[in-house]
Amino acid sequence: MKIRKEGEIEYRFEHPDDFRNFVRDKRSRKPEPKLRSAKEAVSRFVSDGDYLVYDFSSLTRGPQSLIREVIRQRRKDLWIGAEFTLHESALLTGAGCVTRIDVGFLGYGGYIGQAVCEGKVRVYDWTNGGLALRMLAGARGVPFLPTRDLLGSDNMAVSAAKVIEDPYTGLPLAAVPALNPDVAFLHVHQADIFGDARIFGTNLFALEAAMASHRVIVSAEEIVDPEEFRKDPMRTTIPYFLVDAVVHAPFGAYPGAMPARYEIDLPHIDILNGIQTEEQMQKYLQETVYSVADHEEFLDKRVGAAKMRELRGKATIIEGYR
Amino acid sequence: MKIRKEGEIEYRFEHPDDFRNFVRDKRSRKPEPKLRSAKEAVSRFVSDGDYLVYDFSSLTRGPQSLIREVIRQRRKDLWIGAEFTLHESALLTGAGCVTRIDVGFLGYGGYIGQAVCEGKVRVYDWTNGGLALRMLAGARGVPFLPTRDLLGSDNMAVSAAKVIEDPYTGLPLAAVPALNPDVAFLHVHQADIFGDARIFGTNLFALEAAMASHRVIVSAEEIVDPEEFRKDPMRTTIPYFLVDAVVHAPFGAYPGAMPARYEIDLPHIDILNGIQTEEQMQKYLQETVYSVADHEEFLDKRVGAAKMRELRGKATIIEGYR
Amino acid sequence: MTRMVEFTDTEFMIAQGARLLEDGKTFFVGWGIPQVVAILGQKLYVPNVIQLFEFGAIGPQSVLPFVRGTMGGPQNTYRSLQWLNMNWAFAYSAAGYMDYGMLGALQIDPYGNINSTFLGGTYRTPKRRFAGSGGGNQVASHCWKTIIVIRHEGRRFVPKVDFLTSPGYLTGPGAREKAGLPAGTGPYRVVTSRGLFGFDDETKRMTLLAVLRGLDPGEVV
Amino acid sequence: MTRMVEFTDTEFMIAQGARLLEDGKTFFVGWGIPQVVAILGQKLYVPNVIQLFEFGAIGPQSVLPFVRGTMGGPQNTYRSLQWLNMNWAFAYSAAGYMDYGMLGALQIDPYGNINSTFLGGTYRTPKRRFAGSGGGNQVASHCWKTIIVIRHEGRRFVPKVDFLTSPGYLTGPGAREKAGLPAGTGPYRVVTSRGLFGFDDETKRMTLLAVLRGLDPGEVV
Repeated sequence: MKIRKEGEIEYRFEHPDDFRNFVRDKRSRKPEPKLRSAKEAVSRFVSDGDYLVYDFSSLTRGPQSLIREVIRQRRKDLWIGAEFTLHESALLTGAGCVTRIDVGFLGYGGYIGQAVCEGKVRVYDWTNGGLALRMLAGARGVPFLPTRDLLGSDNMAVSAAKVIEDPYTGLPLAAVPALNPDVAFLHVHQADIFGDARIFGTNLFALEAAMASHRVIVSAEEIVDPEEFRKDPMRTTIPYFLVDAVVHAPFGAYPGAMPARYEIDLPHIDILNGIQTEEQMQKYLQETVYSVADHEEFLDKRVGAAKMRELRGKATIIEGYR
Repeated sequence: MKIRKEGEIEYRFEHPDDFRNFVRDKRSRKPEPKLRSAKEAVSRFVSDGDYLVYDFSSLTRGPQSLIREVIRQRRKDLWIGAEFTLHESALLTGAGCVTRIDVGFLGYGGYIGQAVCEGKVRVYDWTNGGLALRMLAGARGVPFLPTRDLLGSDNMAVSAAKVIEDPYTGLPLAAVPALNPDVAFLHVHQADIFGDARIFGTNLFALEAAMASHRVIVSAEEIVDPEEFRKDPMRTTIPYFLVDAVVHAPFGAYPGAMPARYEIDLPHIDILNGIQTEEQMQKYLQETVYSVADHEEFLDKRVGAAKMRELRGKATIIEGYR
Repeated sequence: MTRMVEFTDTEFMIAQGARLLEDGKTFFVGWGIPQVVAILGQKLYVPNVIQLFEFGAIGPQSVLPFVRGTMGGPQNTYRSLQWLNMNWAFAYSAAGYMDYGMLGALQIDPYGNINSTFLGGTYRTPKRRFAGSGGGNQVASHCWKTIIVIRHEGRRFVPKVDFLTSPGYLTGPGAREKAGLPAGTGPYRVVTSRGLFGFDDETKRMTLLAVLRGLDPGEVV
Repeated sequence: MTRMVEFTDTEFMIAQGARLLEDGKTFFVGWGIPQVVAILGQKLYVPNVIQLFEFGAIGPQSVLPFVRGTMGGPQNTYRSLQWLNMNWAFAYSAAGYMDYGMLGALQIDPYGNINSTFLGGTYRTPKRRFAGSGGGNQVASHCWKTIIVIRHEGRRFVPKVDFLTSPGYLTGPGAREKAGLPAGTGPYRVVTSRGLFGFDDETKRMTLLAVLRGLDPGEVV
């Protein structure tokens, strides 16, 4: 049982031995080709009721093409954990995919706020630091980690964080439970067919999420030769044996930006920010998700070569992203 | 008071608020030139009775020139914390600098083993994982971190690790106390005059140690332009505001190897491994440390250009070290 | 003759906030207006300020144009000293390396407790739901001095916040320490569109420090 | 005719150990002889084994010449999948990603508890002091199956180890779990210069599996 209840509060928690058993029995260490279409990857590794995490946001390096595929496949009752869940939460809620959200930072626009007020979706406030630490605990195989924040705030009361006493000083500390999601989405700059992956720039909790999750789907702007990774091990963000599927997804972060590859599409973001009503939401989903077969058709028919060229041209800050 | 006693056991521990106060009041955030001679850096930042940590070992990227300077300045009553304390512990003990050692891995050669048996130096066994976790706790500003090892072993009994109960599962966990050393030595490939530093290859706990320590001395094979760091932030191991002094030390890891720069000097290592008696130890210290004024004279008179050329030539594995 | 320059409330807040930055110090910068304050401050007054962002950018020198609402894009990650991740970013603040934190807020109470989660109703059935903490809770918990930037509207200054998202002085003197938060930390300044507030050393309650020229204190408090 | 090849006890142990490696699995490799076993095994039998070292090398393909006694040098860090640090290395094992661990030992008891810290006397005044755990305690605690490589000498096989450095089955069935160690882990094989040992599923005590050809079990047990 991976969902715990404490009064009003539900939280995802798995005994570390149960997660370890899954890692031993179900995760392959063999270098096997894992290149899949988004359709295959999502249908195989994302089930109704799953707990889903992803790295970064709808504005920056978010796995937007994978999230659109989840919507296209009309997954139900997902629980998402997101430090920055910006438009993702609104779209997934509008599509009826999500019933619970651990945040983080919940935004934007009127739609998701309204959905929370109407009880369409339940939000649990863990804070960004709390979620990052839960993921680190999940990756380190410990059931909790302690921290000197959350204390004294109402986030303690609405999450399953607990106050514990430090055995060395007697200080009150906040303990947060490990998080071991069913599936993690990571959109990266480069990956090979086995799953080795590179992110350029900062990340929120990419390696933590890959280690702590049952399944990991990597979508990559570019597929590179596996030899590239062994030649430059300092640049590997995720090694292949943590990855279950690799999806080649150029412009996979669209309409958000992929640092040093393409800029954010602001007019499109303004449309997203403007979504207030159910009608506007369903119209947007119809146009951008349901009415196209896949990401390739989306780019071809809804974005277009000219726009992609324009956004690539706007990505003028390259320094350091390699 | 930074030393705690529990029966037979002594351990270094500082209340996280005390360490935070030091960081607020005594550590500068200003980009000031910090280039110092090893003599200046050690005399200013290493005092008798200090707790000293360093990253890696006498065989690989260890701060050997700084350790020789500590011996030359005849520091007393040092306590060292080292995951791999190989010849360092023997030399520092032989020179009468060290009275306590937290390990880790204690080696090599007969001398240090004999010194422990004779009670010349006290050893506390925390294990490598335990020391790395203590350092992470110190860097994260929490008084302890939990782990699922040490449990059931005699290391629990001879260190100040404690068994605690996990608030989520009731599992027994080992808690290790935060470690906030007085000073950390880090030998790096590149640094700038402000203290920004790069290590190529793996490290044991370089960033943890730099954040968790009161003072940080970086010795660098090469001094580079500060602009290099801002152009490539993914490659920064330590940012300047964690560093108190920068020492330019080519061959600073000698007789150990500096990955991709020079290989280990095996004949010299064999001499170190062969040290058994007090007489052999004092002879070695006289020749390699006391009889030379500084690292530059050591390289010039005791190593020599030909040997350095030879060791540079042997460093044929370059791939990935950049 | 003097030249007249018109400015909006928001511009005034941003300008005020930028003047509070101290050079050669570290600032943990929250999402939104604080980002703009930090950019302005670094360009005008404090070239050697070290900005830190929760998404892992250590010491960036942000460039314009700054894309509204973004965090973690190349613009405010540019020319960092170091690129890491969120757990490391909060390690810097938790270990005491962050001198200042700067946050926006929906509501604030006399002890500087911040609400950025919801307004009205209950947590489960709020009247209006907002972003929530993001990393604000960690910033307000860890940083030595927290600066809060907030619009000067009566409904934002309340005796009790609807939800305590990020801790101020909680219930008063000693309450932060009693809760286990790092000692010696807490709210430092509140910058509004009309004035500047501090906190009384004894009572830990907000006190007026300065008002916008042309207004009298009565219009501010 | 058959060709005679002489080998030393150590060479035999190394060869035996190398045959135990399983391809396509992960191995946490301890200091010393296990490093040599891993190199031999990867070159001879198991190209797709993923080696992991506590100093942060994930999946290296070590090259020769291997410098005796070194750990973390370029030779056994070469062509890694990823270079990290010690806390990350032990996260991989703690989270269950390490199928096998391989360690040397000074002493071993019937439950596979390992001593690598001291021999004789007491902890404070030992007769002989050795390296201690290094990362061996974490390897023996986290990895699913631990393989121990040890010289076959009577004084090394003892009813009770002088110091329990790295946990085997502790006092017997269920003891590891009771102590809080990850469930389902423990010693798997003991490779000596004369034979191969396993552990009884029921009693968790060491049992002889095979002996060096030419010896009879009496010479081994």
